[in-house]
Amino acid sequence: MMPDLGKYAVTVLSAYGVSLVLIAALVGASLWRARRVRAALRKVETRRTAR
Amino acid sequence: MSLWEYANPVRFIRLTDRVLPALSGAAVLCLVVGLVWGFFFTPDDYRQGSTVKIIYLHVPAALMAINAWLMMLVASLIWIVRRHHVSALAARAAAPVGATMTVIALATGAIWGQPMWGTWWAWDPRLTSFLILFLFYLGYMALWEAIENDDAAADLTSILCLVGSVFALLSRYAVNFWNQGLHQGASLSLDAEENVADVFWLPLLVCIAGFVLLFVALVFLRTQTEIRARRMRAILARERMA
Amino acid sequence: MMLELRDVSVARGGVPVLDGVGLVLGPGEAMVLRGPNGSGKTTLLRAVSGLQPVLAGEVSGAERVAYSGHADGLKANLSVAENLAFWAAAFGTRGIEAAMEAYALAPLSDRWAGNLSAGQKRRLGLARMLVTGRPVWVLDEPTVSLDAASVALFAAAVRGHLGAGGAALIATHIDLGLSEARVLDVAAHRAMAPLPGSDEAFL
Amino acid sequence: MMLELRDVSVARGGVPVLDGVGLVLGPGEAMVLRGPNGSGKTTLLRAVSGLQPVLAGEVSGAERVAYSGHADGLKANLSVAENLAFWAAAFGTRGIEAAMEAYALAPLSDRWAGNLSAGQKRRLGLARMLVTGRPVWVLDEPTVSLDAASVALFAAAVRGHLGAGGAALIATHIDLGLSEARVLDVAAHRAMAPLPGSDEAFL
Amino acid sequence: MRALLWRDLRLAVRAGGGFGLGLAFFLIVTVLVPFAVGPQTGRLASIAPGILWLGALLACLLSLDRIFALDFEDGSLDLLATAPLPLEGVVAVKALAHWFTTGLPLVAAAPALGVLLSLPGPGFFWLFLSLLIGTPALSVIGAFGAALTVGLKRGGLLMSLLVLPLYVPTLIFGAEAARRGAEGLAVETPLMLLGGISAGALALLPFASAAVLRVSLR
Amino acid sequence: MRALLWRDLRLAVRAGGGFGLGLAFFLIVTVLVPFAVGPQTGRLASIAPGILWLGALLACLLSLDRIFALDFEDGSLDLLATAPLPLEGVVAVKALAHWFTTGLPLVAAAPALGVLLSLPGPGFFWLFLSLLIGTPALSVIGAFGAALTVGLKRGGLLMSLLVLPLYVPTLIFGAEAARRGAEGLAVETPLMLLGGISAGALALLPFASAAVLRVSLR
Ligand code: HEM
Ligand SMILES: Nc1ncnc2c1ncn2[C@@H]1O[C@H](COP(=O)(O)OP(=O)(O)OP(=O)(O)O)[C@@H](O)[C@H]1O
Ligand SMILES: Nc1ncnc2c1ncn2[C@@H]1O[C@H](COP(=O)(O)OP(=O)(O)OP(=O)(O)O)[C@@H](O)[C@H]1O
Ligand SMILES: [Mg+2]
Ligand SMILES: [Mg+2]
Repeated sequence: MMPDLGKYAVTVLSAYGVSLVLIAALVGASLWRARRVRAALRKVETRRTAR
Repeated sequence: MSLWEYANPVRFIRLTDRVLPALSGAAVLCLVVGLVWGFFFTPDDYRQGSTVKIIYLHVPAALMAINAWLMMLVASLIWIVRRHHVSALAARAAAPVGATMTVIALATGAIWGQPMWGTWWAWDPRLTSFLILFLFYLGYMALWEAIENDDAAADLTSILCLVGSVFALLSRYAVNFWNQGLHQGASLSLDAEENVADVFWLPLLVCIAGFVLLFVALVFLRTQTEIRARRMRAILARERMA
Repeated sequence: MMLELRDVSVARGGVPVLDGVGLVLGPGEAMVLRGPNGSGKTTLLRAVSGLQPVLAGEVSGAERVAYSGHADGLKANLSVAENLAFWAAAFGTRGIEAAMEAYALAPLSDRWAGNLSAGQKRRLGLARMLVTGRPVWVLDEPTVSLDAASVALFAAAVRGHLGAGGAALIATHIDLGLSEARVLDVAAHRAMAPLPGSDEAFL
Repeated sequence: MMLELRDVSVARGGVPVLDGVGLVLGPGEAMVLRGPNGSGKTTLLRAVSGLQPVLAGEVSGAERVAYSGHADGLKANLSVAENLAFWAAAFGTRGIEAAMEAYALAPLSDRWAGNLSAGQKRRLGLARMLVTGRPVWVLDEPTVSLDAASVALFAAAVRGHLGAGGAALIATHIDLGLSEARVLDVAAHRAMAPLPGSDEAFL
Repeated sequence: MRALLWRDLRLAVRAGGGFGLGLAFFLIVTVLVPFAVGPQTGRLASIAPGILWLGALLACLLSLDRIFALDFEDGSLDLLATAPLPLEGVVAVKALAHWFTTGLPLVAAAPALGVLLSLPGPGFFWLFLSLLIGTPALSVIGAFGAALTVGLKRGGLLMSLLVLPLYVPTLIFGAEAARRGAEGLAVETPLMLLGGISAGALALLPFASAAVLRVSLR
Repeated sequence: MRALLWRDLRLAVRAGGGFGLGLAFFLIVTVLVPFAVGPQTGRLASIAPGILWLGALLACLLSLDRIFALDFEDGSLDLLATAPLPLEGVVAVKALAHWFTTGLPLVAAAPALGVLLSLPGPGFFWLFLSLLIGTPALSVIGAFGAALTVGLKRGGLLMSLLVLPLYVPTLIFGAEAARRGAEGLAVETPLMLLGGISAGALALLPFASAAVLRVSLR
């Protein structure tokens, strides 16, 4: 299955690894903050309408 | 309905909520297809060996790094001229995405440079101007963080974005003047003789599409978050007042 | 009419603090702003001076205003006379003697402003108003740190200014000895409803 | 006896300003310092707190003093509660609720200190005295920028402190509503003759 | 306007000798370089023009730090903004005062410091000229950065972060001109480009800075 | 004491991200060096350890600027001096907080920046180690300089002037160790001397700084 990367295996894999980790981190951080802010806003809004 | 209508925060959230699932689905699909295609099903280059596979990350990331800045520039202009809050927040939301793309381009380039040029880093104009672009991203984000008042922050950062764009362009020419490069020329142009062969070209296109979609989806999501955060601050401020 | 506010609303830090403030100051008139701490006096005065935009309403006469805030704008490394002379030049007037006289600053004239006591600094800050040549004085708690004699000097200076056809808008918590001044309590204008603020779009 | 000054002389910027000041504060006693601007009140209070040396005479009890000057020592980037908690920790006491209560700061507790109005900042600065746990309060113009309600809070806080056996030495130009306090006019102690100061050797 | 220039110059000269401090910083950095990179003459000579330009740039940057901040803190900036002076003029005058007190001394001192780093003979004149043309741009760009960060606590370092990337083109052309001069190559192109940057920055940036200041004062 | 450390760290992190700014300054100075001296790899490699040390030193210096000044301006220093904390401890804690927020990040980032300047392979470890040993000395020496200039307007630049000469021995031994390491020579002697300087500075300077502070507050 794995293609033969030859002598550059480490190079190619580390490039893919670094990039995918960075993208995952960016997406993860965005989603995490989105969820947190959404929840916080909901709390504030329910408190406001409750009054 | 003119385009400006979408600049209303509520309408923006409603609209993007509707398109976000499809958008992120398409982004993931393109990325997976493009990267899998590129990684598993393309041949090695006769000179660069398997390292060509890095191109599927490197080039789209590099393109998006520049395009993100352009998008921020446009959004800043819209804020300055029309004062649509959403565009200011969209610029803010795009900056970390652009910065990450710059880092990816730099990192994959550096990793690629090690076998190809025998060095991690060379002061090639293209590479150098990317580093400068990264510094601009850093400064822009730091300024947003440093100012409390949202409108003042939007004003100041958009002026910084304008001035910074001019200087980034100047730097690009200055760097070109300063050092001749090692880096590949633009081979995406359609007419050139030494165009990348079709086997590399098609998956690369898919990857670029994936990165563009990912960028748009992330900017939508992050802009929504910024809007919500801003709304929360506004409500809390009112409560404090009462 | 030297200064007029029509239905002015102002915000600080994105929060509306005052709403529907209206006032008219003619030549020779003084008005005292009162209101508890944090009610928005400073904010209103900054808006009147054109330092910050108003949320709603209109201010006419902002270009006639000389503003003096909580900070005195003194340079610690310039002498008292130099500080005053600079502001005279910046406002395109000349002659600082009258101002030095009015606040009994002559004996301090060669001292560096940084080496004055709190009340002396304040007196220098107030003397600045006299060299601006502007007809409307906007003063934010002018008598902070002043002793009784200096408060009297201040009251005399304001009276002189009013007598010469000027106007004054003064925020304060204590009695200035200006019995002729009208009083506006900003607490009555506290902003309650959400206003068309800068974050209106988000509410 | 909580604080005693015997024949104290103080200088500012190398110039002697006060001479032969003596006072004794016992538990539950308050004293108000009066005197025109530049007469040396701030200088005396700094000497009493041990921030600057006296030229002559003796101060006993400086280690019991909590000092509050013209500046409030607030960090703009810390919240009101954080500012207060820091000072409580620095002075080794705990619990800031009572202090917040006493100056009606509870509603502001999460605000950054930099975003308060002048009077609110001052209230926070005064609340700091309550968390020091020190028996002698030395206050330099504490009521600057305070509205009437806040001045009353301050007077109540001082009374409470005195009632608990503390003492207070307060420089002010305005009336604090502390009728029980003795008054010392520093103008009477103005330094006239050249004193044995640090530049004595050159005279 | 003239009064403002005078005041700023006077303050710079008085404030604990703010006048000479940029210069002294420049001197010290230049002196530290041989300690850091080692004393070999050839190596030093080859990096001398660049290091001198970099040193001048950093000295400029540091002294710029508080160009508006001090005025903001003591309330003068509020008062200046309500005075009948156009804010663009205020910014330009302040940048000019900064150049007089920092840029000009640096320009004058650079050749002397060149000796310490064994700058080759022909390099002296071109170093001097490129600094003379380039430092005004450093001052106005710096004033823009200072205006952006006025009123922020710890603005100093943030300002460096914002300003340094903006300095890149000036530095490249300036150092390139000095280096080429030292090596006896043609210097016209970089000098002309440097002049272009200076002229452009002088003409346009005060407007951006004034706009930024207005926002910061709100 | 612990509260003070926490407060200073919190302020550094909050105040517009003061935390990362020293780092950013370091990054930018490193990036500017090639623009100034030219892009030739060999030349850059030969000056890399020295320039990185110099850059770290400057970043440290600049961020140190307001270690006491901010506290002085808002009156906190007066209050701290009357609090039941020994002033020596206050100084030491403030220097420590400065090292945590500036020195440590610089140490961590230096190897990454070494790549940009083509630092030779073996140099990375020694650069890291010499910075790790040397930066604490930079923080305490800097705190001494900051104490000397507290209360002076425009003290920032004057402080640089006072502190830079004091930094010379640290810089010499630190850069020497990094340079020798990069060239594959023996590094023990300079490293030990560097360690000696750090230890001595840490042990003695807080007392001097506290004495100086007491005088400045008068
Ligand atoms: C670290 C640094 C690097 C950066 C910042 C960088 C930047 C860029 C950018 C901006 C592009 C897009 C340009 C365009 O399409 O016009 C690009 C494309 C490319 N880069 Fe790099 N690069 C780096 C290192 C490398 C290395 C080491 C190699 C390989 C030896 C490489 C090979 C390529 C190739 C083959 C392309 C595609 C060319 C094309 O689009 O026509 N890059 N790079
Ligand atoms: N920089 C700021 N950012 C955000 N909010 C602020 C800022 N400064 C003041 N505020 C808030 O705005 C409101 C109005 O403040 P303002 O300074 O106008 O009050 P003031 O009437 O002048 O009070 P004082 O008598 O205490 O001076 C207050 O609630 C205050 O907490
Ligand atoms: N930093 C300084 N250097 C030199 N002289 C000073 C300094 N600060 C104050 N002075 C002078 O010392 C004298 C006493 O000042 P001090 O501040 O003690 O007066 P004060 O009684 O507190 O006045 P105020 O009521 O105005 O606060 C004054 O004449 C003043 O001008
Ligand atoms: Mg006020
Ligand atoms: Mg006083």
